[in-house]
Amino acid sequence: MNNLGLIISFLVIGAGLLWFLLRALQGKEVERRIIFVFIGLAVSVPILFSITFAEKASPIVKAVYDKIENLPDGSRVLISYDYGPSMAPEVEPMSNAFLRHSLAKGHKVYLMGLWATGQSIAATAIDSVVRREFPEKVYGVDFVNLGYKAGNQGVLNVIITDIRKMYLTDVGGIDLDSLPIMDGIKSLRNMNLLMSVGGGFPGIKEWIQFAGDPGHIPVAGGSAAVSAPLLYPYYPTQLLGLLGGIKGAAEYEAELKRHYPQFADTPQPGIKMMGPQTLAHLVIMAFIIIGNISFFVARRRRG
Amino acid sequence: MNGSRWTMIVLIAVVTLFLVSWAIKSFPSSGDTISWPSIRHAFFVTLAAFVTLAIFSFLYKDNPYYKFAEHLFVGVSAAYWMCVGFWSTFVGNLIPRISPGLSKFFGVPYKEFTFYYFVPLILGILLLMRLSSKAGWLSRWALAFIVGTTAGLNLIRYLRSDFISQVSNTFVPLLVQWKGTGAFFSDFSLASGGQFTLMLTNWVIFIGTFCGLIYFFFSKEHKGVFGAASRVGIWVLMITFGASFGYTVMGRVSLLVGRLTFLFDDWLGLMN
Amino acid sequence: MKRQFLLLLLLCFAVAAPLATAQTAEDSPLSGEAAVAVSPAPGPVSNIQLKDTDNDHGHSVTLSWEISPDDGAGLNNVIGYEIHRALSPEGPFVKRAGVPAGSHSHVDVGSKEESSPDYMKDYIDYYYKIRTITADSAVNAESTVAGPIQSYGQWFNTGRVPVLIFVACFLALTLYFINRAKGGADLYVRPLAGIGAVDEAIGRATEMGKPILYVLGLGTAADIATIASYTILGRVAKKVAEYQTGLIVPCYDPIVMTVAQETVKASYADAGRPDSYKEDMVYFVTQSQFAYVAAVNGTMLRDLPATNIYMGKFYAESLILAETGALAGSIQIAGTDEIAQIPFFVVACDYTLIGEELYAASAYLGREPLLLGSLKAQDYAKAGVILIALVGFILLNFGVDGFKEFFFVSN
Amino acid sequence: MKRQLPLFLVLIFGLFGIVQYFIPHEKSEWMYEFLLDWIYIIGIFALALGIWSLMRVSWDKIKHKRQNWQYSIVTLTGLFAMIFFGFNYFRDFFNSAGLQNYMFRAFFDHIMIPIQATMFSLLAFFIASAAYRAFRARSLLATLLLISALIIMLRFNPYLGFIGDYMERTALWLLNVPNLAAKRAIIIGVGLGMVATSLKVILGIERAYLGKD
Repeated sequence: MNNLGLIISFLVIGAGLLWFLLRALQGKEVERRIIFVFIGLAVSVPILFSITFAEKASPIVKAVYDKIENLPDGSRVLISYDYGPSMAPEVEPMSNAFLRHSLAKGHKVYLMGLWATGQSIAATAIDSVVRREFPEKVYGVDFVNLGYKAGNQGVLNVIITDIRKMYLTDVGGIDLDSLPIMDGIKSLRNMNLLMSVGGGFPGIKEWIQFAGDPGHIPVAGGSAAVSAPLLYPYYPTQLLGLLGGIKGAAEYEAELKRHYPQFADTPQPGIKMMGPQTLAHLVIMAFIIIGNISFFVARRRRG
Repeated sequence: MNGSRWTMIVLIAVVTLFLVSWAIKSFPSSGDTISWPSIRHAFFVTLAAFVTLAIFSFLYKDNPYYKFAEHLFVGVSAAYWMCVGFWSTFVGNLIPRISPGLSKFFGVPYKEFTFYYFVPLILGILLLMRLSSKAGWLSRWALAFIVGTTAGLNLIRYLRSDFISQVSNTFVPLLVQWKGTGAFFSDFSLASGGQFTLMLTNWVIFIGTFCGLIYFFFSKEHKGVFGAASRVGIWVLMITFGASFGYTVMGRVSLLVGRLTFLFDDWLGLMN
Repeated sequence: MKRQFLLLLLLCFAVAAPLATAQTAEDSPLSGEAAVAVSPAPGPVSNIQLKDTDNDHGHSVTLSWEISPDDGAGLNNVIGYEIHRALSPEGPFVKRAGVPAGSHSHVDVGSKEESSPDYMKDYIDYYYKIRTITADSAVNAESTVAGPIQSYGQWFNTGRVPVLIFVACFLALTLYFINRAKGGADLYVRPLAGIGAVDEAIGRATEMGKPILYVLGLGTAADIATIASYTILGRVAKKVAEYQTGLIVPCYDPIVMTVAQETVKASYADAGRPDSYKEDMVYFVTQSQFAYVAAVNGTMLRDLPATNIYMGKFYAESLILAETGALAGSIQIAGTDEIAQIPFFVVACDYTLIGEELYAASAYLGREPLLLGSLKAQDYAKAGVILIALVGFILLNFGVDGFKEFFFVSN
Repeated sequence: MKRQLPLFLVLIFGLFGIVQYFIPHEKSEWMYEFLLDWIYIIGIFALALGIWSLMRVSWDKIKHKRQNWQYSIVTLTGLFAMIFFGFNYFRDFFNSAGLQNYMFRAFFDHIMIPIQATMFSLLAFFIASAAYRAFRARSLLATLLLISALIIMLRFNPYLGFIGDYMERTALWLLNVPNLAAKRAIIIGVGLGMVATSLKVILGIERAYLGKD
């Protein structure tokens, strides 16, 4: 049913665009209402039929995926929740995907936040992702929520040498030394991978400057689309990979789904949001091309 | 005559659809009995869906349904802001400082009598003098107060936040520390952290800003070298405008996704 | 004469630069090698210096100290410091703040509200001591008591001298050129495409017998873009009055409406047709962004104005307005200083005044020497900015950082 | 008196607006906070003028049966209904007060919000039609506009994976570097224009807003 809807709507949109391309070759303009109809279709069809596109991870996203994939089982992975509710729709899919992937691979996951709001978002992630999808994982053994500490990059400056100078207990007040997951963890240097998800200050940039670089620890990140361009100069030397905006999230979700069949039914908000975006983009670009063709044809005719 | 008959038919169809939608949505899904809150809720969801469609109909052409939604929106929103302003600023801010009696009447806690709050009260009343043709000029005092104060405040605010920091950020090193040819030419791709790129980037920012400013010169003819720089300036501006436009497309599509999801899901219930 | 002015401007900067470099923010790196907490108490901090915080409204004291010998060295068990304050040397001391190990200073800021529990009164004596803390709350060390110190507000913020110098220089330039313009000097102003189009558009509207729609944007009455827009509206209204064309000015802000009414009325009087002015040419719609847009859109398609002029502050609605106007077939002239919206106007309108051109347009349309004079001052200031930037980066490339720091403005 | 006093007020308050920035003292802060409060309060009186204007224009339309006068009835109905619900405080009409009134909230949530969001979402359509109409290689400037927009849009379309990493970096560079330069030039220009215009207002050179007589 879905496939039928998809094929029909693609045929309609494709044939329509082709028709207007042919008209453009005769120098004819497209009426604006036609464009509106195409945009309407391009956005509503993917919503109605839950059309998603095969996303292919770009190298910068694939780098993050490969890193988690290639770490030996039982490696230590830290995920920092550096965002608040307003940024959540865009970056929460990323932190959830990181969390899923790390747990599925059997890594030990340490959650924390440089943003005060990150602490409760991390707690939500434990409820909605870990407890639901990985009921066998044990708190304190396979994962832990360290919570938020005030001090922005100052926190990193301290925990790069000694985590316990900042964190004596986890978020629930349990002594860190009583948690098996903390055995042998003295500082961030004992982590195999640091991941920061966010899009403001403090965020990925601070993780690079105050933890990754001084400690020679690999840093990966997920960032809102607005701030992603500012992080590209760090890739690939200081930042091993980056998920930028909904697109990055979708690519990662797709990569995860391809290799882990058990995630076939988990929600993929990133991929879902990309459907209408992609189609609308294509339609707009098609019309820009059509517009230019009819413009040049008409100009040549006029002499 | 034919046209108006069609109008009537469409109107009747729209009203019928509205009523049908209202009736269907009124039935609770879980088999409970129909209740006043569910009828009320169904009415408002249907109303929201209809005004949404009415606004979308504008894309085809101006029509009575758009006109209806537009005029309703204007009336309701004007009153909304007036009520919010009245309760939060007038009652919330002014009344508790000038009159214990009025505070009691409006049910707000009386703070303390502050003489200075009579100034905006008087200026506000002077502003209302506009309605009289004879004393209308008095309203200028209030306008002068507002324009003067905010002109001063704005001047400073803009200088502080944007202007001076933008000037000082233009100072960038145009030469990089030489670490050998290998390091310099290590990475040619743009947006990388390589030395070559860094230098190129700094040069482009500097020259771009410089030429952009030249474009904004008003009192000199744009001729010769000056004109060339100003042309480069407008090129940089155009490239930027194109990039911003392209970048915004993404965000705007998600707004439409939100509205269509409301129609398909909350109203029609098409998505499981 | 011109040159002297520029020299003066530069001289001012040169004099002030060393003043300002003295007050760069002190950085307090957090560092320290790790060590496991051990029981001996760390050494206390020493040499506590107290002073009233500079450039503030009072209610605040700045502390600085030399860190404990065991912070990052020695026993290496310090994790931070606690600041305690009292009204007498004997106490009782109250904890005010905690700072991480390695910190050398702290600003103790109290509330200025008497009702607040955190209220810090000015002009009374305060005493401070600093407790060095370790991971074990029982193990700590107290410093000697420092004080007394009084907090008070200042009457001049020295951190903002650069802004003051700038305003003074600019004021001087403006007054100078206005004076020159008054004296009859001929000031050249380059043509602005958008402004040339205004006259043409009014002529076209008259021929077609259609009105002109003037949108002042979403700014408040006091936004500078709106103020510039009033002036342009004034010129447009005068022309409109002369040609006897219709004018529609829907407003978003009630104060803007009031001001716009005054402006249009005055223009009609100027044009010698005070009787043609009608109060409902300029009317209020609503103070809700998209309701306003919906209404203006409707007006565009129903009254089919020959020309739409958008001048002022615009936000997301810019493209909705401009596209609807294009649909109605009107000539569109836009101008805004809202950077994010300029691209949409550039794409969808026939003429767009970019940023500063909007302000220049008001002067240009008037051709009054007074207004043109300030335009000249703006250009000289721009030249000054370019010059300063050039000097700045030359100095920076030779390793002199002080010049850049001069532009540091305290908040 | 009709013009001198307002100009004098503008000068005094304008200068204070500038001077207060350099005075950190409490007295200056106190004055500053008062002024901001006053502006808001005067704004309410202005809003009353606005509502009066809206009612008058609508009523005129209805009275003279101008084109589309029927819809003015809708405006006035919406206006009075909303005011009635918003001011129910006096009557205790429903059991909730003022802004919390059920109908007031419902009008806001189910009329204002949906229309507002829908108006906003029209942008998705308009951005497409504007792109179609304007992004044409008409002239050098238009071509620059077109090319840079296309590069950025390609960058954000995952289906065009062939553009590769290098292209993506070019797009990002475009967003970061020339973008920064142009914005800086505009901001500096706008800053100077603002200062100049403010000074002109404060000094009474720019006085169109005060009207005439």
